[in-house]
Amino acid sequence: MHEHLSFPILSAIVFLPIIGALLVTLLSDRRPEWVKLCAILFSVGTGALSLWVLASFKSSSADFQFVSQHDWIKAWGISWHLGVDGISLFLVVLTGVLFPLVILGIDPHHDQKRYFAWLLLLEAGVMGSFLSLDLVLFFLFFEIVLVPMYFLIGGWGYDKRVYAATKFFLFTMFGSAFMLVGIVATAALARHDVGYLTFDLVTLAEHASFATNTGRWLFFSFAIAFAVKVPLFPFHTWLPDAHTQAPTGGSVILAGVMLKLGTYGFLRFGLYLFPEAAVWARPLFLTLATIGIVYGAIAATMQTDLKRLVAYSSVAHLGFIVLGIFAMTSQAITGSVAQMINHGVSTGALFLLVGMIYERRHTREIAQLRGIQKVAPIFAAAFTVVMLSSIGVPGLNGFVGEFLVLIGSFQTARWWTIIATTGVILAALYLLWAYQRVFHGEPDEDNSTFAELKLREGMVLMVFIGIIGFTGLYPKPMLERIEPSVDKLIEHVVSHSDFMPPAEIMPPAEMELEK
Amino acid sequence: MMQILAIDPLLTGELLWTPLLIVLLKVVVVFVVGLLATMLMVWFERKVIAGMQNRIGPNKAGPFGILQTLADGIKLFFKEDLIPERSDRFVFKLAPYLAFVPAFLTFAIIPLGGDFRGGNDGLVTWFGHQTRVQLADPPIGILFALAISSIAIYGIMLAGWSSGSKYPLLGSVRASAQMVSYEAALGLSVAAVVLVTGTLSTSGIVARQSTLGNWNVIVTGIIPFFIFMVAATAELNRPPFDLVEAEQELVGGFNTEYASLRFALFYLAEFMNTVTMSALIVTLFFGGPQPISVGSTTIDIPIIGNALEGTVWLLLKVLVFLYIYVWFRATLPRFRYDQLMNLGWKVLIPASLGWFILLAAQRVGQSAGWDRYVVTIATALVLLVSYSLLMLAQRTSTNERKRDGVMF
Amino acid sequence: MNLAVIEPTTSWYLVLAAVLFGIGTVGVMVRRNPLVMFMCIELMLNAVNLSFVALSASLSDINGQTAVFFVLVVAAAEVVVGLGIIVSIMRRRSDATADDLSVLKG
Amino acid sequence: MNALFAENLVGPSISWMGISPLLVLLGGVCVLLLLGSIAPRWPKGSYCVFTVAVSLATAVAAMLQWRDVTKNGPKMLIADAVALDHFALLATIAIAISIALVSLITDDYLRREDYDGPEVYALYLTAAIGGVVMASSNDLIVLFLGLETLSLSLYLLAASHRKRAESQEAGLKYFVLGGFSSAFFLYGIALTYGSTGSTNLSKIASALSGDSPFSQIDAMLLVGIGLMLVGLAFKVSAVPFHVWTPDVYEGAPSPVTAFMASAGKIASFAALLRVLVVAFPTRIDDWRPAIWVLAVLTLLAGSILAVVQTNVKRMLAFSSISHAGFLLVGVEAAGHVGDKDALAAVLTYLLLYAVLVIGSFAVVTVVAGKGDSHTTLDDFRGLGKRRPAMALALTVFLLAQAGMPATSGFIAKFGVIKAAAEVQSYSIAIIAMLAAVIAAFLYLRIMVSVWLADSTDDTKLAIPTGAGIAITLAAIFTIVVGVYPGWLLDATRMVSNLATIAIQAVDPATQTPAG
Amino acid sequence: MELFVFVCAAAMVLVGAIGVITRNNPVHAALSLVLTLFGIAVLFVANNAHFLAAVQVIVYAGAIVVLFLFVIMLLGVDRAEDLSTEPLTAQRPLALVVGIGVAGVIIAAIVKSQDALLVRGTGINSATLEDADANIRQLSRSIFSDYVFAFEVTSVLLLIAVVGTVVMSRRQRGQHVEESA
Repeated sequence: MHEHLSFPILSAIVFLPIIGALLVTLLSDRRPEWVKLCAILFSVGTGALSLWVLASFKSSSADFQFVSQHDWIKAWGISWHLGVDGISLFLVVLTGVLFPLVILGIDPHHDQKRYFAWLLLLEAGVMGSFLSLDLVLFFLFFEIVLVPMYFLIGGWGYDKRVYAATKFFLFTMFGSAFMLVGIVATAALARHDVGYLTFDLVTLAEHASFATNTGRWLFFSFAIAFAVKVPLFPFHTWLPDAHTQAPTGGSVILAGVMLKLGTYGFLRFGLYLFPEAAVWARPLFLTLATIGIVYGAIAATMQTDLKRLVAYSSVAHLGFIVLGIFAMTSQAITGSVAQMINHGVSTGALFLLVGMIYERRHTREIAQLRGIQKVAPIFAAAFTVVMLSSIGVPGLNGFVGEFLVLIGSFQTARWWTIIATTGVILAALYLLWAYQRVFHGEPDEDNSTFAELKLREGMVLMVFIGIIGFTGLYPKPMLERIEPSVDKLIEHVVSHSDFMPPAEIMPPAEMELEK
Repeated sequence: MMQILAIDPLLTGELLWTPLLIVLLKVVVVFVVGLLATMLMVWFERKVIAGMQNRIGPNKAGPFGILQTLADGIKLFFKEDLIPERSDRFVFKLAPYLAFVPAFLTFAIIPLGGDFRGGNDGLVTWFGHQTRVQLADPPIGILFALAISSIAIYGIMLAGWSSGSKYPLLGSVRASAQMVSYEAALGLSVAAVVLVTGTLSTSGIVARQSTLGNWNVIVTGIIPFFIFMVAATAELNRPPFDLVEAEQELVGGFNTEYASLRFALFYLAEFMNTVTMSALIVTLFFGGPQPISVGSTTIDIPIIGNALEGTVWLLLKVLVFLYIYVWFRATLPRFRYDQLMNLGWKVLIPASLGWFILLAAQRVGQSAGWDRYVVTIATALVLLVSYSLLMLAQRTSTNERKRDGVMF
Repeated sequence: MNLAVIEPTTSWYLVLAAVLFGIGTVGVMVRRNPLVMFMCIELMLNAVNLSFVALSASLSDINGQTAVFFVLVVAAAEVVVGLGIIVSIMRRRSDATADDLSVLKG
Repeated sequence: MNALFAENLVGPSISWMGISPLLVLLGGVCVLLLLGSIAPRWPKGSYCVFTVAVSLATAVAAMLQWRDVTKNGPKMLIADAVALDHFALLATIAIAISIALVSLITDDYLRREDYDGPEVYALYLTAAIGGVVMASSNDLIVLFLGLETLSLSLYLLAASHRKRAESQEAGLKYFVLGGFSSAFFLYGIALTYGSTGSTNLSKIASALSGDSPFSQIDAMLLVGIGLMLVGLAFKVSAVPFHVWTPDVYEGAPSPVTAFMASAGKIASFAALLRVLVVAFPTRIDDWRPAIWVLAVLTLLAGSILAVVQTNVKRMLAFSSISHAGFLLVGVEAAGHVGDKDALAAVLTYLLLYAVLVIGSFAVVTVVAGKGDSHTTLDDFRGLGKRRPAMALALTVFLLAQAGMPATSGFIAKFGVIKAAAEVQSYSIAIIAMLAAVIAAFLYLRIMVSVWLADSTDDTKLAIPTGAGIAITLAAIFTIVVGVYPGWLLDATRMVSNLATIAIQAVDPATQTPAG
Repeated sequence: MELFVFVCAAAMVLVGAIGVITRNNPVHAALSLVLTLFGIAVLFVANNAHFLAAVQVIVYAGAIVVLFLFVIMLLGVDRAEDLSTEPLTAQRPLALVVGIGVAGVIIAAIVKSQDALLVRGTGINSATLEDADANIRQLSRSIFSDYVFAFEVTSVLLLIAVVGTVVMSRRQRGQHVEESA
């Protein structure tokens, strides 16, 4: 039915960056401009492809589109199965947009060639993870992103980079250890129901049914991996380190898309494959999410390092997303998906800005920064917009997701939601306070030479701010593409478990009134 | 345990007194014969060498000096027993026995007589009991001999080591290296005999050499006999292979530090071994107690009964070899050590192995019905190629050594 | 007179072999001289040989004896190789024991 | 004419084609030694070329047999002493590949260490003979002889660097402990023989199956199995029988270490599987727990001890212990009704690991320099700058050993985990994956040294041709199999259920009636 | 009679074995080993394995232990090993525990299954008056039929031994034997 089927656009999205990475590696070190050009071309190309997907996406359909399915490892029932639906669509687009921006906006200080190669490889991995509809394929990409990220942090990060990179790598690997066993066990157990060994997500989800206990164990094996990746509360300790030590580009990508691998995984695999177990585990995850929100917010308040602050804010924001996911109402999950995108954009932009501050001042200590607003007003303005988006001020994109999550969750997870709401307030507190300390006041000697936003930086930021503004003001196109898939997912959950969604789903407008 | 004894027809039935006495008698006889033979051998050797060197030799004690050995023995017996201070006392005392005992043990499996004529298997009837004129006839007789000869090394080795002195040590190391080296060739030539006779039992081997044409020396094509002879000489540390005792280099060899009775034991063992080895050669290659017979005619010694006649034949044959050994000693110059080793490793072992393969090929060809000449020629070709390869490799390594300027 | 009636059964031999094996095991662990350790391994192999022969007799099956034959060959080859290594080590240092082999710790 | 030949001995028919790989190897040894002694000065590198040719010929012979077996089914040769089946042939091919690669490294190594002569290559080939015999034996005595053939060669190889005290001591240590373990193994054979009346694996199996009266002497049999396990556990260096591994791996010449870790492991594991799966399928409940415990100990101890090492060779030694643990997981799974997938998985793992470890040690060999002395972590510092391509290859090997997807290591681990999951040994699968995470830290440490630390020595390392070829081939193989493993898996899937074949192969006529 | 033989041989075996592990001097240990080997050979004979008994003596006593002695003498390592000081304090008790444990487990298993040892197989022909070589013939048949492959493999084993000695003892070109303390 898709005329695009003739062109495997999703495969192209995955392979293009890989080819780019190889090409970059092969290019000579002596011509850095060629290297950069190549990297830009390939990332922009990938971005363009993702936008093309966005453009030709059938918004009313809840099914997977642009599906590309081939046998890969036939002996084990593993296939090259890519597809995109409302849940993954915007993540793919986000990835496609973010990478060229990072490549354009931030220059590495050394070893440009390797930096770009890793970055492109990372893009391929992230894209692959979002697109995979085969468990093993997903695992493959999910794991493979570690390597470029490890080298990015370890090679181009700050002073404690090796420690941070190693911690990041091991934590994530620890999670995926369980997931791999879970994946294999799922397929092995489902073999009976399906009739043959397959790792195909859709087949498994539709045909397999697990005994209650088995399903719960399996769910947990997946959940650990995703919880580490998100990161949920007790597994979050790698995140501040990784963020702080990562180079700016790495942080942007890490916050922008990589953390979403966890939340996306919960939706795509946790809920879809093991609805019963997911429903059963709701209280736990809601609690963890809430703890994450509050804890992240409080921890952020106490940070003295600007980047660490933003990192902790990520913990809090992702708590919202998880909250939404496990609330399991249409709005909440839609909100979560939207929030994934919004968080990616706004936090990405925040890290970009913090990176710029570091570039100029070679410090991220809040205490050492002061009065930048005076010296660099445009910069401060940009920072304000992004920050407000991150806080979730209505009219900006952050609001849409967070609000939907809260509304949706309130119906099924009332008390958690109430506690979580304090996180919103705290977010305002720590961000505004930080803003005040950094940008207000009289610049001292060091800060008085703070350079204003450069043109190239401005252009990059413009894209972010554009998205922030557009989504904040006009979220409908986004939501209407997300919603069908989410509804279908919830339907699936409901039909496979004893979970009852709130009887009547009220349109957002009415709910607003109620509030 | 029972089975091995049951081979001896004496012990097949219930255990009675008569057979037991017969066995005891045999033990005593073998021991005495052994000792006696040794004493005579010592005298014999001295006498013969003296004759060859135009001397008179021992002539004081007894008629023709025949009691000279006894006199020497008594003298040694009464000498002071010395134990060097730096020696390992226990081993020092043990070593002579380790040398002496094996020399006697081999005698146990040599058929000393018996009636092998006309297809008889050597059984004789004593006191109403069938038995062999042989102390024991285990089914693995010849292996027993090999085993004992391999053990004989210990005495020499430990004697040299335990003396706590350099020269004996060097002597004993030389001796044992020599014995180990030549044992391979010895074993391979025995294997040739076993191949053609198809049994390991010594009486069986003797029984299959009924006529002169059937003597293993001929059946195996003489080469194994020569190899055995040479290897046995080396094994005995007798001239021209008596490097152990090379006086010029090693004072007196492994037994330098020994005196009195202990020395006598070594001395005794050495001559005992010569006698045993000769008897073994006779058993393996020359029909043992079988009389000489060509076709259907047998040289019969009149008067003596058939059973005893075997013993006489054996003694006569052994005497021939004893004489040969003495002859060697009187005429051949001593080898150099590297010549000795070269001879052992590069000539005797390849030759005996090649000959063994040739015999085996013949054997297989015979049972498979192949043309005998073709088999021979083909095997010979293979052996030739192998040998030339060996030579080539040797030449190469010699060149290499020369170039590198090292000895090995 | 009574003693003459007692016939050692297979398990006697097997137990003897087990004890011998145990002694060998202790020896390998206790002794420090590689040569002696090596002798202890020979003890262990002999215990195995004894077991094989006894079992062969009790099963009335010749293959056990054949196995011993192969063990003997292996033992011989092992000794050659082992002594080769020991000799080439001790040529450097004449009084090495297992403890002196400490270039590699652990 | 006389008694010995009166009754003609009718020997078993010998299928020369069936053992053609062995014959090729044996012929290779003979020719090598012969020509080596006749013409001692061969042109540079020709020993190596010859050995590679022999090993490739072996592989080809094995492949021809493979085709034959595929067509005509597996069979037992030479009085049921040798099994000709896919299992044996696959192991043969893997061993042949190992020798070929190792020979490539050895060439330059020997020249660097001023050592010439064909002995080392001859020992490789004899070791290979031992390995092939082990993998294809269907008789405990044959297996033992194969084991000794392999071990003796390895002792000598380990001690072959005569100017290096470590090498000689490694040889001695290996020898003493190896002899010790052989004695255990042999005693196990003796007791097994005593309780089943045969040393033939198939006959043991049939003696133990069904209504045989041998169940009464279970105690002896169990001790026999236990002792054999101890012996084999030494050989595969399973904890707590691993004590020799680090020292020997460190002390032995690097190419030899590669050989031990590849061909040695292949053979030992093949033998372990043969013994357990063919001979004792009826005693699974007895030996599976033992393997389980061994596997867990090996995994954990191997990984944890590896972390504290500072010498790369030692690290790789411990990592090989940890890999042995993984393989034991597969063995444990294979215990379950002789699962043929598990057998295939273990063999595949062995093959892939062999290539990986040879690649790694090839790099180590090059880095170690003359005297084989520069093998500490510090010596690897800055390798990424000095030799980026080789460093990249090393990274690929290390990542693959860590089980990173898109490398062969992932395929290997996945297969084993899948096998474990299919027989529901989840706990051990999870432990294995966690051990892999711990071990990953080790690989990361090496990678940190290679890429992220500054070099102390900026001289360009020379990469010799042979090692270069070996590293390149291994790296390509690692990636290709990681990305496109289908062909390999299809091939290995033909490895059939050993136990059933073995029992079928026993001619009922030759079976002595039980009791 | 058999009992007598067994007891004597067992005593030889055990005394020898204990000698091996307790005698300080390697030469004495080797001699103790010889004692054990002879004991084993006697027990072989008691179990109808004459051929093996002979081979045992030839190979073990005649070759292996002689080689040991050779090495000991050639290298001059006959210095008595001081067993009174133990570098690793725990090692000796540990070794004892392990050794006794191993032996104990095996003995327990043997005792437990001693009554069940079954007669199986073709029987062992023992030497008789008519056919003294029965045992040997049977053995050879076993080697050259059932175990012919194993027999062939031993050739490789011996080849390795030869190559091994060459590798270990050949002087390398330009090698200077380092003198070390």
